[in-house]
Amino acid sequence: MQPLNRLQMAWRAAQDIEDGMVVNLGLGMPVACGDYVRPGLEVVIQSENGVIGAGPLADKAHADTDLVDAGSRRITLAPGASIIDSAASFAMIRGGHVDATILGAFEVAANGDLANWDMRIPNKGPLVGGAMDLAACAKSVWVIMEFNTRKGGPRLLNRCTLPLTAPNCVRRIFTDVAVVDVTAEGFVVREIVAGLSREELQARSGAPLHFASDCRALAAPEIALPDA
Amino acid sequence: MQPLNRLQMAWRAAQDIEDGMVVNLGLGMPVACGDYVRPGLEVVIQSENGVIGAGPLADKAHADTDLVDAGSRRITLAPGASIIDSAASFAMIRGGHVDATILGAFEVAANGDLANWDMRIPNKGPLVGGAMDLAACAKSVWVIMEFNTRKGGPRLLNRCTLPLTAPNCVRRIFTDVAVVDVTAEGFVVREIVAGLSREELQARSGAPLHFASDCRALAAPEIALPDA
Amino acid sequence: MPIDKRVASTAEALEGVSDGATVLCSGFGGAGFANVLIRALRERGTRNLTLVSNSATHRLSLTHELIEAGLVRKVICSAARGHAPGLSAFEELWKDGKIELVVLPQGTFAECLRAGGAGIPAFYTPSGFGTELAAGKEVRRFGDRDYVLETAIIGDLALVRADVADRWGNLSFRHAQANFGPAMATAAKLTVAEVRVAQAEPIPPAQVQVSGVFVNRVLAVGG
Amino acid sequence: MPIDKRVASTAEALEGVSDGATVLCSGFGGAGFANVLIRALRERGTRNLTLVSNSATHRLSLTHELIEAGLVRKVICSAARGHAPGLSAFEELWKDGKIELVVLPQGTFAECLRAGGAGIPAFYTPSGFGTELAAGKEVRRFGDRDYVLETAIIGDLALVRADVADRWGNLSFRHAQANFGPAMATAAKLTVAEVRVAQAEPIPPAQVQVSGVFVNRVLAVGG
Repeated sequence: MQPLNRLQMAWRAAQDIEDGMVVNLGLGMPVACGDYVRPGLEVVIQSENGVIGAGPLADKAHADTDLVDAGSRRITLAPGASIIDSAASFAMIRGGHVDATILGAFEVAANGDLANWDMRIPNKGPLVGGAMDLAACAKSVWVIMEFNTRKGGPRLLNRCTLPLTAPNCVRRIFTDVAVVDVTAEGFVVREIVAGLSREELQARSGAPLHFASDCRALAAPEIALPDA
Repeated sequence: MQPLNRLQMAWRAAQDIEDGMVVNLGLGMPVACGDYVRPGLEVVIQSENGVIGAGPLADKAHADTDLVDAGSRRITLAPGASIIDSAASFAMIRGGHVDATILGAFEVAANGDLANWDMRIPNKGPLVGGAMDLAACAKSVWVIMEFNTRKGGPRLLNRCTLPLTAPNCVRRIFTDVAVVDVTAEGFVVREIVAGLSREELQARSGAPLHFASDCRALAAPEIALPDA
Repeated sequence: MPIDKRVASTAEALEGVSDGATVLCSGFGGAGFANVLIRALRERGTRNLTLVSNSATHRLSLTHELIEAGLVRKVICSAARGHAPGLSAFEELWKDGKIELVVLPQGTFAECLRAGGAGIPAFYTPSGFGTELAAGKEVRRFGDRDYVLETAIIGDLALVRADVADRWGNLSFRHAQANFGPAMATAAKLTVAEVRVAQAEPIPPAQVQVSGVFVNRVLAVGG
Repeated sequence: MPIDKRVASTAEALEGVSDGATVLCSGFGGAGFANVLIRALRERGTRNLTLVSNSATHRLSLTHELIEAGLVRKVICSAARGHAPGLSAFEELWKDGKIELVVLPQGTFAECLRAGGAGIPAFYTPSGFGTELAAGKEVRRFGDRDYVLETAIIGDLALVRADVADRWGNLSFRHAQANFGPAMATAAKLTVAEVRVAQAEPIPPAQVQVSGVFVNRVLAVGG
């Protein structure tokens, strides 16, 4: 069994981005989805600091501290881009004008509750940022996260144990070993990595898993991690 | 006794505009105040359709249907002007960023209540426009109106008889025969036209008038009405 | 596929608009009326409309044609007074109870649209407090002042006039042409812009006044 | 007199700012921090401040100097986590109960400022509903959704970074430098902008991003 690496997870999530979508990509794995949008599609990457139409990272010669995305990365603008202020950017997000947001997460519950902002590290300050607005207001909320914690504990749960980002918001979860939808019936596995049985996956989950009648193999092309 | 004509009333009101003020001028007499700002002052004329820094009327050669003020008049821009959309313009007004608005009126009450939008003409539709926002939210609300109705009835009243634009908002009233402040004690006459006695003015008022200890003569230079 | 929101005809621009739609029409004082689209909507005969327009009666807006054609069942505006001493088409219908009217202070009107586009279902405003326009509305005190609760306006369709559009639907305006257009563009499920020029090349980022994210279709109608 | 909001020194820029002030500081992700003014405020020693800044701990913002100098009694932000595994100056003070903290979702943070400048005392938002950030806040249902009531933020002082100002106080920004600046400029009793260039000639109207109506003083700091 070969779980997807972090870039492969981003690749898999990016395959679900449809032509013409307005997409907001969270820090970490999600932001890498921008590199794997299917060829021939044109999408609008919304960055909550007001960049509407974020392009690839700037090379050294063009890096500009005034042209950054929500992750403080120095970026370029895509053709057709514009820049608005933060109040207008969150008006866009809150008003439901972002088709999909792809967020990192710590935990997702079977009712779609999302916990992605507070791991309860003693005395470390809270880091909410724009996650609550995105989770509550994007038309579709997708999550990229490993299926299990580093210690092997479950991240798919009946109820989140960590503080919520928003209730009932997650639609789809892209993990290293499965793609899981959140439905009215709970978790439904759409794709599972080859070599992992349904029983093994269930054993690693903190909540019941249903399996789609057309459940397929989760596969991604080889993508090397930069530090690998 | 020579009452001020309409342009003289606008002139008199304009004398109270101070250097650097942001001023919104209502339709009719108020808008003429723009022509009589004291020489050497620089003020910002805010028009609620979003023109911040309205200049004089455009001459025929430069008139542009896309560059209009709140009265649909084709205008120019003053140096330092900018243009915002209506939601932003009323955010500016409602947020208290307009120092003074000068409005026409039908009635003002001794507590500062203003009625300027509905004369109750049968079956004619209501015309509120931006008056309620301006009256409720400008830092100072000044009124220009004749002291009496065409039929000789009072416009300064204990209570307005017409529907209100905003309660407790008017600070100063510029009329053809007097300049009147609205204070916690009610109407206080600051200026009265030569040849009109205090008793005569009181007789023409629908509410008690106090007279300022330094009550002066109301005077304006000769200004011919365009159709005179 | 490359994003391209340009359409070639008014029929394409208004495709899918249904009877009963709430239609937001921009424009103020002669600037920013999407009159080509408004006339096309009238010719289409879409009826039972709720018309959201700052003025129900502005001479230079063809919204009066929608009203005269009997296609409008309700008007939300800040101004509904005809210019002539006699009664306007709107006023005649209103007098006879054939058209419903909601009047808002102009700033509240604009803010309700901005709220509709910004995911704010309701907000408090000082404007209109103590007037008959606040009758029946919730009032609440914050600090030493009283405020009126107002709720968002969301349209099925916005018809907006701008100067230049690009294929992404980005818009820029001339002078005071914007007025209610930017707020309305954000507040409708389907936003259609009529523009002087609809170009393939992007509008330079600093000149974009309405992001194409808010705009579904653009129709070039010339000068 | 000609309007001229340009000042020549940080002392003049901050004149009249009092202990206990609520200070709005713009900036996000390295862009738009008014670091010359923030450092001047620290050197001035104005204390007991409420700091309103999206991040309490961003490395590129000198707001951390205000915190380290013990001048801040309360922080309102959307992010307060230090970057290092150990505790930041802010986190040390917070742990010891020496600094008060209010955390808002970033969109709510921005909208509270926009509301403060726009005369809206309070509004409802879906963001944060059902989370601990909504604890103790009024919740209300509109349609089929629950919303949280949030109240406006108004500052005594806003410190905003822009690219160009003119003598009227109009501002234009480079790229993503605007972020919280426009909303903060509207929401403070005294708004001071630090800019690369402060010019006598007007910024062309279509390039003005913050009207000078909202700006009291501008200080050119170069680069």
